[in-house]
Amino acid sequence: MTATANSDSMAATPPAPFAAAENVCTVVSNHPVNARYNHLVLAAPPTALTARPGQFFHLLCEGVPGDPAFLRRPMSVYRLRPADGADGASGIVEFLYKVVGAGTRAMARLEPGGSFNILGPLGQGFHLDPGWRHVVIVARGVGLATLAPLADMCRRAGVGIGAILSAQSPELIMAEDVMEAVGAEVVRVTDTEGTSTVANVERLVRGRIAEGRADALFTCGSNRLLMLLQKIARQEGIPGQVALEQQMACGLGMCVCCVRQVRRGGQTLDLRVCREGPVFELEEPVSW
Amino acid sequence: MTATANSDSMAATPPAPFAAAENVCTVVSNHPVNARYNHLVLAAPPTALTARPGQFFHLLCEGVPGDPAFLRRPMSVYRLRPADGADGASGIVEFLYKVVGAGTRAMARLEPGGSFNILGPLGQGFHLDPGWRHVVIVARGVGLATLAPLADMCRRAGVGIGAILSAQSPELIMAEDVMEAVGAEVVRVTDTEGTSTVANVERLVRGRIAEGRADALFTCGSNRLLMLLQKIARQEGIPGQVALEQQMACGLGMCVCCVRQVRRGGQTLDLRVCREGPVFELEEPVSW
Amino acid sequence: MVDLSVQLGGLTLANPIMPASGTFSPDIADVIDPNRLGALVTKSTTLGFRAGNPTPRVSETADGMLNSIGLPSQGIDAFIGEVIPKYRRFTPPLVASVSADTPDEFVTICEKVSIPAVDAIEVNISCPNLEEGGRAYAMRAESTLSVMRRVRACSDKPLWAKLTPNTGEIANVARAAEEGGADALVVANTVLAMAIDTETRRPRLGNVMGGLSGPAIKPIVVGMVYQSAKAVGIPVIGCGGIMGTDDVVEYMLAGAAAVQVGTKTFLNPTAMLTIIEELEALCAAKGINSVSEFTGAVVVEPEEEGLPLFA
Amino acid sequence: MVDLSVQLGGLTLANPIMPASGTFSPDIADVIDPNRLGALVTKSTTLGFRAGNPTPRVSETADGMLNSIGLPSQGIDAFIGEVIPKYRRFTPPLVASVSADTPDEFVTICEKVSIPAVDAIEVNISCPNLEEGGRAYAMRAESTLSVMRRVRACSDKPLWAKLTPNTGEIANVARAAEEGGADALVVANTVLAMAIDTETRRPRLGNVMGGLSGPAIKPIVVGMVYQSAKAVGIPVIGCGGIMGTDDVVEYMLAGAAAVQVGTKTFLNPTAMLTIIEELEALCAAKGINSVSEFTGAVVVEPEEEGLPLFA
Ligand SMILES: Cc1cc2nc3c(=O)[nH]c(=O)nc-3n(C[C@H](O)[C@H](O)[C@H](O)COP(=O)(O)OP(=O)(O)OC[C@H]3O[C@@H](n4cnc5c(N)ncnc54)[C@H](O)[C@@H]3O)c2cc1C
Ligand SMILES: Cc1cc2nc3c(=O)[nH]c(=O)nc-3n(C[C@H](O)[C@H](O)[C@H](O)COP(=O)(O)OP(=O)(O)OC[C@H]3O[C@@H](n4cnc5c(N)ncnc54)[C@H](O)[C@@H]3O)c2cc1C
Ligand SMILES: Cc1cc2nc3c(=O)[nH]c(=O)nc-3n(C[C@H](O)[C@H](O)[C@H](O)COP(=O)(O)O)c2cc1C
Ligand SMILES: Cc1cc2nc3c(=O)[nH]c(=O)nc-3n(C[C@H](O)[C@H](O)[C@H](O)COP(=O)(O)O)c2cc1C
Ligand code: FES
Ligand code: FES
Repeated sequence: MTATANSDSMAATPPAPFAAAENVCTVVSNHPVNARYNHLVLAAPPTALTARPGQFFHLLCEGVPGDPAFLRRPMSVYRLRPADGADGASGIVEFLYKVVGAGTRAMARLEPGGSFNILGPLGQGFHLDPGWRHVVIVARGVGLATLAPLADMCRRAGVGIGAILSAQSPELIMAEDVMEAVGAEVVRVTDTEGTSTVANVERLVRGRIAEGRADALFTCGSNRLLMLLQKIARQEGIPGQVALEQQMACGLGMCVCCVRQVRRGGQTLDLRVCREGPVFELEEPVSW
Repeated sequence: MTATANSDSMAATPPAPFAAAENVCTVVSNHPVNARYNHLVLAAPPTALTARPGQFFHLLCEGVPGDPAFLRRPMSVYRLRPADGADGASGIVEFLYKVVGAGTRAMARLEPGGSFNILGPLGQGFHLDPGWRHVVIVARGVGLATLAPLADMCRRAGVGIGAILSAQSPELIMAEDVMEAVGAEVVRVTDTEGTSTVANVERLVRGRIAEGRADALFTCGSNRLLMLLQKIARQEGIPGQVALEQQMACGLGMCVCCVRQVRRGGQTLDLRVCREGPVFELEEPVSW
Repeated sequence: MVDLSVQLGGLTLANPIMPASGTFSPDIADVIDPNRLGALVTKSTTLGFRAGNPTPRVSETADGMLNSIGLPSQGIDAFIGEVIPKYRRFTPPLVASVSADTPDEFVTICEKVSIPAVDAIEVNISCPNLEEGGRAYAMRAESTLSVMRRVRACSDKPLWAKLTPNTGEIANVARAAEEGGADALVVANTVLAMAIDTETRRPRLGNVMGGLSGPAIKPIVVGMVYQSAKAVGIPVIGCGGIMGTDDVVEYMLAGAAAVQVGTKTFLNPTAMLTIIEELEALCAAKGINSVSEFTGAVVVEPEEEGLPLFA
Repeated sequence: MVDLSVQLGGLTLANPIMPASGTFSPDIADVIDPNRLGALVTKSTTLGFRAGNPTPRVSETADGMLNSIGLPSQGIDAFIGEVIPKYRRFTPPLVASVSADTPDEFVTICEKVSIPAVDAIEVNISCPNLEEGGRAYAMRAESTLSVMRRVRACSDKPLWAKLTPNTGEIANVARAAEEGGADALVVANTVLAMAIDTETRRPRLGNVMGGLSGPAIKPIVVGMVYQSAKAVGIPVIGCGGIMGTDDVVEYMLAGAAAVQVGTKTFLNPTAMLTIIEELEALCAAKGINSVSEFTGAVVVEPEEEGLPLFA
């Protein structure tokens, strides 16, 4: 019998060869880091630990009656750590998130010991060219969460980092410790201090280029900064990558709802942020 | 302006003259009393305290994702107590309930300190004729919850009670203490002991009648027992009352979903269990 | 000072919030003061006595409920003699909802109900027309036009046509109702649906099929209000799945001049009053002088509107 | 030993669980083994290139979601050259879903897609027919009959007609599809709907209107499956709001021979496999030898079935 053979031979949870899984994690901690952002730490099974910087998970945020969340919510992996041997999980996956709506409100309600289903890892992560010695990271808002693991990746590859972290106000700058821990030179710019203008960021980036310490540019979290970096990269002939956002349903490439216009191979294509992205070459996205 | 006048002069929570209200109660305790029934104790605002035996509340059972309850659930008031002065509430309302589906599962999840919205009191309660000296109460299953406050009502009216409490097995007999506390003579009959047969209950009821201690018969919780008591009442010319159940939506008499066929004034009518009931004269319901 | 009043085909309502037919009765006065509502709408009455459907008459679904009450009714004479007086203890405009098996019956019942105590007639043309094999009048433009014309000819009361969502041509039906003489449209009644208990293998409703209401259907009906309001010049009253103030604003943006609240009243009989208060507070907070400013104010660039080619 | 296999208009499926068009692609092989599914169904393809609709293309609602993807497609040649081979890495029967703006286009695309790699064609007649002003073919019996006849004449593949729920006459449409030569019916596509963001006052979908799917619509579609299955002799495939095994049994009791799972896969890509396992366990526990025993086994006494006179 086909059917019997099926369920005898395989379990619903996919075995090792699957690239992604519905990882059922255990909440280790879930705290605010400042007035706007929370930090979620999960004990996760092995598949989740294979995530690379720039990849994301699709989170099953269960709302409550009166504040329901129906679809999953995409979230970049902020940090990954192998197990410290203390518990059964194979390691730790962390997210840094901003509470904006029903899904993130549901996340904010997660309590230690609770379980949380995170589908992934998904999408294309950042990649480093073996020739690069110094990169510049320009992050704003929640983009900091996405770019933090890239800093760690650079450190391990022996690549120097100049990080320009932009936020509305100084207390909203995050991941600075993560960046500095891996030896990044961090510059903070903020709206309240008047330092986060496009002009000032341009000055900072061009300064690194002038010093010969900008083999590649990375960005996430601001369309304004994306346009700036696209312009500089084009003028200076410097490569780079950007992590994009888009509303998602499936997160796996099936529903084609998450497209962004991208220039690739001389064409303008609608590519899926969840599958061909979220990381694209800096010059590719049609920004607006 | 009409509108402004409206909201200036009145609040959404109705003032005293309203017979029923969405009473927002605080959970005091919520425990199993045996393998099948739970006991919920609520600190309640004044309107709830006006409930009479046989009346019910319509409970806003908020499910959880994956186990939702959409409509309210009707539940007879099991006990009422005025405030002991310990907290701000005006008194205590109690329910005895069986966990059968999503709504009662949501009730079982209520934790002390949580809030619970109970609409009521609703419907017609039991009434005692001033001439009655002795009544017989025949209750089965959850019907025990509905008839328990009647026993207290009888005590205060100086009416003697013979209570026949029927259940599947001895450990599922409930409210026996409540009955005995008010001086009822309690007989327990159960399926496992073989004592709950219609024939045996008939023998017990007819015994009380022969002793002249059955001025009225009350029942709830079993259609089989309803038919038996209807037969005895008809044959012996004894009055009585029965509390009926029916699926409900509004609980207030608006949706006409909760009808049961009732003989009244020479006609067979569809009456609303929530409004004309849940308590009907014993001979009225068309039983089947 | 926010003006919550709305104009509805000849009637002025103190606010745009009223109950949906069949989900309201004077019994609610046990819990709230009905005088604060924009209007009162009766359960649909029929010409003669109707027993209604077998129980169970309701069942719950994902974010919604099914009902198959079956229009139980004591008939129009008892309605006028006993039911109307109970409603007339209250001050808001009274809307009498009527249903009928045939166009002839609709004429008779509308004539009978055109009494001074009634301020408007809601013609429930979502009910089955026995002359069309039980298909609801409002499923097609032709039958909508002909029944509304007949009713229009026999009554001077403001006529509200209550449409059904069980049609693929809501805009045509809406236009037909307007052409037939309706002063306003109520969009919409319940969505035909069914549920089966897999344990007993029996339908969850005694009548097998029933009508779906509640938040589950809101996006369907908001879409129909949008299409109807674009198609007609008369006011549209939105009805389907309203749970709170934000839903009211959504319906009004889509084109509704007022709304009816049904299922939510079963969950919270106080909800309509809460919504009226919140609506006023919301307008005040946003500097909106008149709630009517919401009506039809959805921002749609013409080029955005593609064919309904979803998927 | 439970027999989960089902017969579907010429095809035998190992089990009755398959994905719904547009909610599935070979990409799912990252998470589950597609070989365990009863069949594979492609996203609807069109004859030529289509860009699809502007974003946002999805939005969530009460127990459901709206989509207006807009059938983006590389066209039939890329579909055959590039998409089909990706599906053919897997063993279950392959169902190619096709959409077209006109009946002529439907004929061309069905001819082109009638290749050995394709085991059945799902004709998505829920999409707008430009020759009828954008009304979906399956909204009316006449247009359903004529387009299915034309397609039938040009292909020997098993043809599944995918019906729309946006009609008041599903039974007539179902009969027309059968008469036109369909080997099976898929009931149904998404329900036309809309949502507005009250803050921005803009529609939540770039295309303004979209299609509602998910548990919210299940009772609507279960009712349509019941009506369709009574109307036709060919198998009906139920599709709409299936979240778990109990929903599958409910659809089968209503008359479905098999089911398609859409939105749930977005929430849990493993769900279809879980359902297959649970369905087998359920049959075993109940002593049911063949899952097909569920099909049409709802218990309805003839006298219970009133008119759809709900309310
Ligand atoms: C690949 C990727 C990685 C992301 N990583 C992070 C991260 O590390 N930390 C973080 O805080 N956020 C991240 N986001 C954004 C995050 O997904 C959204 O903030 C979240 O889904 C909002 O859900 P909600 O239910 O709280 O808000 P909703 O109520 O759904 O929406 C609130 C507002 O946010 C907008 N929004 C909702 N979903 C998205 C989305 N997917 N993309 C853009 N805008 C959206 C809505 O249009 C609305 O205006 C990421 C998004 C993507 C696509
Ligand atoms: C006036 C009244 C007083 C009641 N008092 C009590 C009480 O004191 N204690 C108690 O435990 N129960 C009482 N009930 C029954 C109680 O309302 C139901 O058990 C409850 O609504 C079931 O909800 P659920 O979501 O747990 O189950 P569901 O999942 O809704 O249903 C489980 C099963 O119970 C049946 N059912 C559901 N609602 C009702 C109903 N209203 N009447 C009859 N059957 C129903 C369903 O058909 C189904 O078979 C009373 C009912 C009424 C009408
Ligand atoms: C129990 C019930 C009874 C109803 N009875 C009627 C009726 O008699 N006449 C009518 O036109 N609509 C009737 N309706 C439909 C409602 O008026 C309303 O159109 C529908 O419920 C959608 O609104 P909601 O989602 O807010 O409930 C009834 C609905 C319910 C739930
Ligand atoms: C994002 C999305 C895309 C869809 N694309 C198609 C499609 O291309 N062709 C089609 O026939 N149906 C399409 N559908 C409809 C589904 O196949 C299915 O009929 C509908 O979603 C109802 O099932 P569900 O409630 O299980 O999702 C799509 C649905 C969704 C949610
Ligand atoms: S979210 Fe479904 S394709 Fe990207
Ligand atoms: S429950 Fe609505 S009338 Fe009784």
